[in-house]
Amino acid sequence: MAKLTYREAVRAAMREAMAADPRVFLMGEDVGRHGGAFAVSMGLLEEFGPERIRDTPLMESTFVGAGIGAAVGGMRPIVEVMTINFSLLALDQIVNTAAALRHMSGGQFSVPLVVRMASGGGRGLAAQHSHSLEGWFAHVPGIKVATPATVADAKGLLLAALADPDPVLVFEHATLYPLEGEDADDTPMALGRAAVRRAGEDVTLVAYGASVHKALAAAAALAAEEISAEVLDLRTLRPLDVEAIVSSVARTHRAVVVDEMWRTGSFAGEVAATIMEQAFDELDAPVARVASAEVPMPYAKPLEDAALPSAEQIAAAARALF
Amino acid sequence: MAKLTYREAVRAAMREAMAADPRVFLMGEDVGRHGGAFAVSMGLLEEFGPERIRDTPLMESTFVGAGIGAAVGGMRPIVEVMTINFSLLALDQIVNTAAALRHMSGGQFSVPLVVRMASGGGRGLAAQHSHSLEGWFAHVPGIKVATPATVADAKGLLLAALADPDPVLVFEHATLYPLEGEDADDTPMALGRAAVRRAGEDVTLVAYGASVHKALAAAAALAAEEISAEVLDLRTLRPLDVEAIVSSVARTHRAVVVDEMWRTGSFAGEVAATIMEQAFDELDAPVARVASAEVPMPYAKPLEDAALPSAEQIAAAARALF
Amino acid sequence: MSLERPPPHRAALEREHAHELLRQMLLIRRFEERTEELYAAGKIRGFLHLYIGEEAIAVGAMQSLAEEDAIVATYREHGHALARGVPAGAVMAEMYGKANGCSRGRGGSMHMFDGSRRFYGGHAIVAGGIPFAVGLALADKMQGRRHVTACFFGEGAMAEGEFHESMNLAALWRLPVLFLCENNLYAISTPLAAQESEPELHLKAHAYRVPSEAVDGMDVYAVETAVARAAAAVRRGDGPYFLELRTYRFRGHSMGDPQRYRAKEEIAEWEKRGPIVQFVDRLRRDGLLDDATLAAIERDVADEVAWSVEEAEGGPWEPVEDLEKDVYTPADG
Amino acid sequence: MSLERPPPHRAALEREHAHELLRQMLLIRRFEERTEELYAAGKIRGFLHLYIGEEAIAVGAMQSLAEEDAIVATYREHGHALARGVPAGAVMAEMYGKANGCSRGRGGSMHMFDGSRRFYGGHAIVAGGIPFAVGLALADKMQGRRHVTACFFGEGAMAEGEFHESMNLAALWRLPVLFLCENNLYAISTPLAAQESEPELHLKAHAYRVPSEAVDGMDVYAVETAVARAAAAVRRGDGPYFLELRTYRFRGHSMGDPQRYRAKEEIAEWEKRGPIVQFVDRLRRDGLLDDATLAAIERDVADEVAWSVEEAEGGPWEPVEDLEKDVYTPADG
Ligand SMILES: Cc1ncc(C[n+]2csc(CCOP(=O)(O)OP(=O)(O)O)c2C)c(N)n1
Ligand SMILES: Cc1ncc(C[n+]2csc(CCOP(=O)(O)OP(=O)(O)O)c2C)c(N)n1
Ligand SMILES: [Mg+2]
Ligand SMILES: [Mg+2]
Repeated sequence: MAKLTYREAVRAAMREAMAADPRVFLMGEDVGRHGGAFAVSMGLLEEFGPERIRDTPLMESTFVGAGIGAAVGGMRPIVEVMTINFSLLALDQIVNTAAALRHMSGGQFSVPLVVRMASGGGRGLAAQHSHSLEGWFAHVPGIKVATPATVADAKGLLLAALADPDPVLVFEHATLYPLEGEDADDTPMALGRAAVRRAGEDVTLVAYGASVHKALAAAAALAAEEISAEVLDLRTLRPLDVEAIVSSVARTHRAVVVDEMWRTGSFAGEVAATIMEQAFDELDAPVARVASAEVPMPYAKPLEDAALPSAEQIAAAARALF
Repeated sequence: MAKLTYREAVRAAMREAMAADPRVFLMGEDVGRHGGAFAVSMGLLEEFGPERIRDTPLMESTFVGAGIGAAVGGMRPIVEVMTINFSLLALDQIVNTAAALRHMSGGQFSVPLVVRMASGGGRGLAAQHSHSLEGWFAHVPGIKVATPATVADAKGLLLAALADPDPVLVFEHATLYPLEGEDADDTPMALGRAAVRRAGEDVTLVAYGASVHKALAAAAALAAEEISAEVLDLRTLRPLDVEAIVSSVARTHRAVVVDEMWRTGSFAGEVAATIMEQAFDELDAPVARVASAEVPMPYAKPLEDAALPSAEQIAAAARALF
Repeated sequence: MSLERPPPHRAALEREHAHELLRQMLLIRRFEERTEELYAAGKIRGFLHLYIGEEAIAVGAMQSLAEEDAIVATYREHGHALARGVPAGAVMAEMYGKANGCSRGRGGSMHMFDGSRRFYGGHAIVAGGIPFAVGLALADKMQGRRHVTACFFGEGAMAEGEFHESMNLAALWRLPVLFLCENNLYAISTPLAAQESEPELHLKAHAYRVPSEAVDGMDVYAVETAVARAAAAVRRGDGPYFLELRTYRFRGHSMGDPQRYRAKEEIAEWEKRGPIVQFVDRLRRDGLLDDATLAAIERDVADEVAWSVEEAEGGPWEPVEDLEKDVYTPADG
Repeated sequence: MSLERPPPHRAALEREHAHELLRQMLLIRRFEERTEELYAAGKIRGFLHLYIGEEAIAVGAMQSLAEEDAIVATYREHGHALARGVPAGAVMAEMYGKANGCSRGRGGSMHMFDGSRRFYGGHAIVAGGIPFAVGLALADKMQGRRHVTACFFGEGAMAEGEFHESMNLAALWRLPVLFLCENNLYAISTPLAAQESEPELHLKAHAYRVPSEAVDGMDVYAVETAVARAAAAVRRGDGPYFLELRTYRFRGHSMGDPQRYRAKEEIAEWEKRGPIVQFVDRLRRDGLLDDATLAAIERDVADEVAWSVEEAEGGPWEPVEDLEKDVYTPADG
C-alpha cells in the first residue's frame, strides 16, 4: 500500500469523491486560493475550479447553514470549518437544523452534509484555539461524529461520511496532519466500528483521535513492565461501538479512557459510564479517565504540556488499576 | 416562611440585588415591556426604569458578549437569554470570552456576569425549543453552572450567582416557573453544595432541575414497595459536589442518575463515571442512568412524554438495581 | 401558478383571480380563528403564532412564485403553508400532532414541511432559516436550475447576525434568493424603534448592494406585483432581492400574550386597514365582488376548515414504539 | 496623551511629536522583525500575526485616545500593545510564555492584556472582541464616564454576524464605541472582493445610521486626525463612529504563510508607500528629520527591542503546579 500523510489522505478522499460525483463540492474559509489553513485542499481549486472549491467569507453560521440547505437541495457539500474553535458559531445550525431537520419534518428530508474541522490542542495556540469538544457533537441525535486517528481512517472515514445520507462531522486532529501511514484499501468503511490498534490482555486503553497515539505509546511503555495493554480506537463517537468496547473490557477487566476534552463532562465520562452499565461484573477496577486539566489552555509550553493528556499519565492511570 | 412561586423567587432575587447594588442590571429580549417571556421580570421595568431593565434586539451573541464587557467594565449584568435553545448562538462568547478571559489575561480580570435562561422540554415545543444542554456548560472551566430545582434555590442560587466574582449560568427549568414553595431564608447560599431532598437508605437518586421532582415522585412510589430512596439534588453542576454524591452512595450502595439531556453524552454520564471513580468499592450494582431518548424532541404529546425521563422510568431503573 | 397568468396589473382586473386571493386570505383567517378555539380546548399545544393580519403577504407572494420555487418560512408559517397549497387537513393534523400531519406530528405548529411542494418549513430559531434558504439557492444555481428560493422572516430576524451574513453571501455569489421581510413592527414586545437603529429596513439592503423595496404588505395586489417583479429579477440571475413587506399582527405574539406593550387603539387602527377588509372594500368598489359571492367564498372556506378539523381529529397518532424513527435515514433510503 | 496636545494639524508641525510617532512605528517594526527571528529559533511558538505594514494605524490611533479610554484588539495586537505603552519587555515575555509577560504567559501572542492601561486584549475569535467592546462602552455610559472604547478589527470580521449586531446595538443605545476597521484587503488569503458584496466598507455603517469615513491607513497623520475627530464625537455622546482604515500587511497572515494568493509585485507596490518610508520621506521633505536623528531613533528602538528580549529570556516560567490557577477568582478577590 502507498504511503501518504494524514493531510494527503483527507485530500485524496475529497478528490476521489469530487471526481466520482459532481454533486460533491467544498466550501469554507481559505479552502481555495490558500489551499486550506492546514494545506489540506491544496491544488483542489486548480483541479476543480471555483464553482466547486468555494472560498467563503468569515461567517461560520451561514456557510454551515448554507451547506445544510445545499444538501437538502441535492448537493453533497463538504463544509470546512477551519477549526473546531469556530464551530461554536455554527452550533445552532448543526444542532437545530442539520440534526433536527429530518425528524421535525417527519422524515421528509435527509441532510447529506459533511462538516470537517481540525480539533485539539498541543500547538501553542492558547485558550481560544485549542478546543476538543467532539463529545458535545456526539451528544446530538441526528448527526454522526467521526474522529480519524490514522491515515487510512482519515481517508476511509471521510469517504464513509460522504456516502452517508445524514450529517456527519469529521474531526481531524490538527497535530495529525503530518502523520505518515498507509493508504486505506478500497473496502468502504462503516461508521460505528471501533478498531483494536494493539491487542492486549490486561487493560483496555480506549481513545480516539490524537489520543490513540498517546495510548499506543503508553501501551509500549506498559509492555516493558509486563502489562499487556489493548488499545481500542473508537473511530466514531456517534454511533459508538459499544460492543467493541464491552468485548475488549470483558477480556481485560480493566479500562482507561483517554480524552482531550476537559475532564468534567468529557466524552470519556460517557464511555466510562457505558462500560459500567454494560460490563459492571467484568470490571476488576473502576474505569479510569485521563483527560485535559480543568483550565482554559495556557500558552506557555510547560503549562500546555501539563494540561494535555500524556502517554505517561495514561500509563500511570493503567498501572494504578492493578 | 412566605410562600411564593419559582417565577416570583427569581424576580425577588433580581429585585433584591438591584435594590442593593446599583451596578446590577438586567438585559435580554423582552425583559422590559413584556416582563419576560416567562413573566419573570414583570414589573421590573416600572420599578427600575429602562436604563437598568434593557430590552435588547435579537442578537444573543452580542448581548451576551456585551454582558461580559459590561462586567469587566464594573457593572454586574444579569443577561437573560430567553431560553437555552438560543444560547447556542452565544456559546462562543461564553466559552471563548466569559470562561477564558480571566485565565488568558493571567488573572487580570474577573467577569462577574450572570446569564439566566429557561431550559428543558415537556411543553410541546418540539425539536428546536426543548433542549437540555446544561452539561455542555458544566464542561467548561471558568464558568459555574446552577440548576435550581426549588423555589428557595431559584432565589438563593441566583443571589449566590450575583455575589460570585466569576461568570455563573443559571438554568431555570421552564416547567418549574409556576411551582409554589417556601422562600429562601436569609443565609447566603454557596455554589457547589448538593442537597438531600429526601433521605433514604437503599438507593440514591441523583438529579437536578425539574428532574428532582420526578425523582421525588419515584422515591414516593418506591417507598410503597419498601425501597427507601434518597433523592440528591445537585443544585450546581459546576462546581459539582462530589463529596455529597459519594457520601450518599457510600451509604446506599446504589445510584440512579436522572438527566433530561439526551442519554449519550449526558451529564448523568459524568456523574456515573465520577461515582465509579470515587466509590467503586461501595457499589452493589452499576450506576444506572435515566435520560432523554435519542431523538430531537417530537411535538406529538405521546411521543414527547415517551422521550423525556419519567418518575416511572426512574422507579423502574432503581428497582432493576436490586 | 402565476407564471402562465397575465402580469399582475392585468390580473388585478381579473375577477376570478381576485376571488381566489380573497378565498386564500379568508382561508388563513378562518383556519387560524379555529385554531385559537382548538388551542383553548387543549387540542393544540405548545406555541401557536397566528398570522392573522398578515395574510396578504403569504397569499400575494405565493401567487408570484412558481411550483419549482422553494419556500422557507418561520414558526408563523401556517399561512404560508396554506397559501402554498399544503392541504388544510395536513396543516391542522400537524397542529394536533397527528401522523397525517404534514410533518407526521413530529414538528407541530412551528415546523411544517411539505417536500412535494418545496415548502421547507417551519424554522423556529429566529433567522435560522435564512442560511438554509441561501443553501437551497446555491444548490439550484450549482445544478443550473432557474428557481427562486423565497425566504420569509420577521423584522426581528434582521438584528441577528445570520441575516447579515446571508445577505452578503447571497449577494457575493449572486444566488437566487428572494428575501421577504415581514415587518409587523414588533418582535414579541419589542417595537421596531428598539430593534433597529435604521428602521427603514429596506435601506439596509444597500450595505450588500442588494436591490430592495418597501411594499405595503396590507395590499395583496401590491405584494403580488412586487414579488413578481423581484422574483423575475432573481430568476434572471441578477442575484438576490430584498423586499420589506409592511404589515401588522392583529393577535398576540403567541397564544396567551397579554400584549402589555401596545395599545388597543393601535391594534384597532391597523385592523381598519386590514388586508381582508381592505381587499373586500376594493373589490366591491370595483364591482368585482357582491354579497352572494362573498358568502359563497366564506362557506367554501368554512367547509375547508371544518374538513381540516375532521382530518386532524380522525388522524392517527404515531405509535410510541416509533419514537426514535426519523432521526437517521434508513439504509434503504 | 493627546488631549493636552495641540490639535493634529498643528501637531503635524511639531518636530517632537513627529519623532515620537516615527519612534513608535519603528519600535513596532523592529520589534516584530525580531520576533520573526525568535519564532524561527523556536523561542516563540503557536501563531504569530505580524502587524508590519499597518503600524500607522495603531500609532496614529493611540495618539488620539486618552488614558481613560479602553482598547480592544485582535490577535494581531502586538503593535497596539506597544503603541498603547505596554512595555516591550512585557510584550516580548508574553510571546515567550514567561510569567513576566503581560498575561503571565497564559495568553501568548494572541492574548495580550494590560488592565492598568485599559488594554483589553488580544481576542482571537474573529469579531469576538466586538460585543465585548460594546459592553465596556455600556459600562462606561451607565456609570456616567465619558470614555471611548476603541475597538480594532480586520475587514474580515465585518462578514461575521457579530459585527452587524454590535453596530446596531451600539447605535441603538448610543454607546461610546469607536469602531476601527483595519482594512488590509485580505482575510488570510481571501481578497476583499470575495469577502464583501459592498467593498466600500465605510458605506456599510449607513445601515446602522452610524457616521463613517474611509481613511488612508498608511498615513499616520491622517489616522491620528480622523481618530481624534471621531473620538471627540463619540466622547460627546453622539453614539458610535466607524472608521475604515485602509492598509496592507506586508507579511503573511501568520508565520509560514506561503502567500500563494497574491503576487510579489503587489506587495512590493504597497511597500513603496509603506507607513514608515512614507513618513520618513515626508519629514525629510518638511525638514523635520535628518540622518542623525533617524539614526538616533533607530538606536533607541534597537535598545528597547534588545532589552525586551533580555526581559523575555530572563523571565521565569509559571510553575507547573500553578497550572489550574486563574481559572476562577480566588475568594480574597
Ligand atoms: C434566536 C432566537 N432568539 C429568540 C427567540 C424567541 N423569539 C421567538 S419569535 C421572537 C420575535 C421575532 O420577531 P420577528 O422576527 O419580528 O417575527 P414575528 O414574530 O414578528 O413574526 C423571539 C424573540 C427565537 N425563537 N430565536
Ligand atoms: C470566527 C473565526 N473564524 C475563523 C478564524 C480563523 N482566522 C483567523 S484570522 C482570519 C482572517 C481575519 O481577517 P481580518 O479580519 O481581515 O484580519 P487580518 O488578519 O487581515 O488582520 C481567519 C479566517 C478565526 N480566528 N475566528
Ligand atoms: Mg415582527
Ligand atoms: Mg484583513
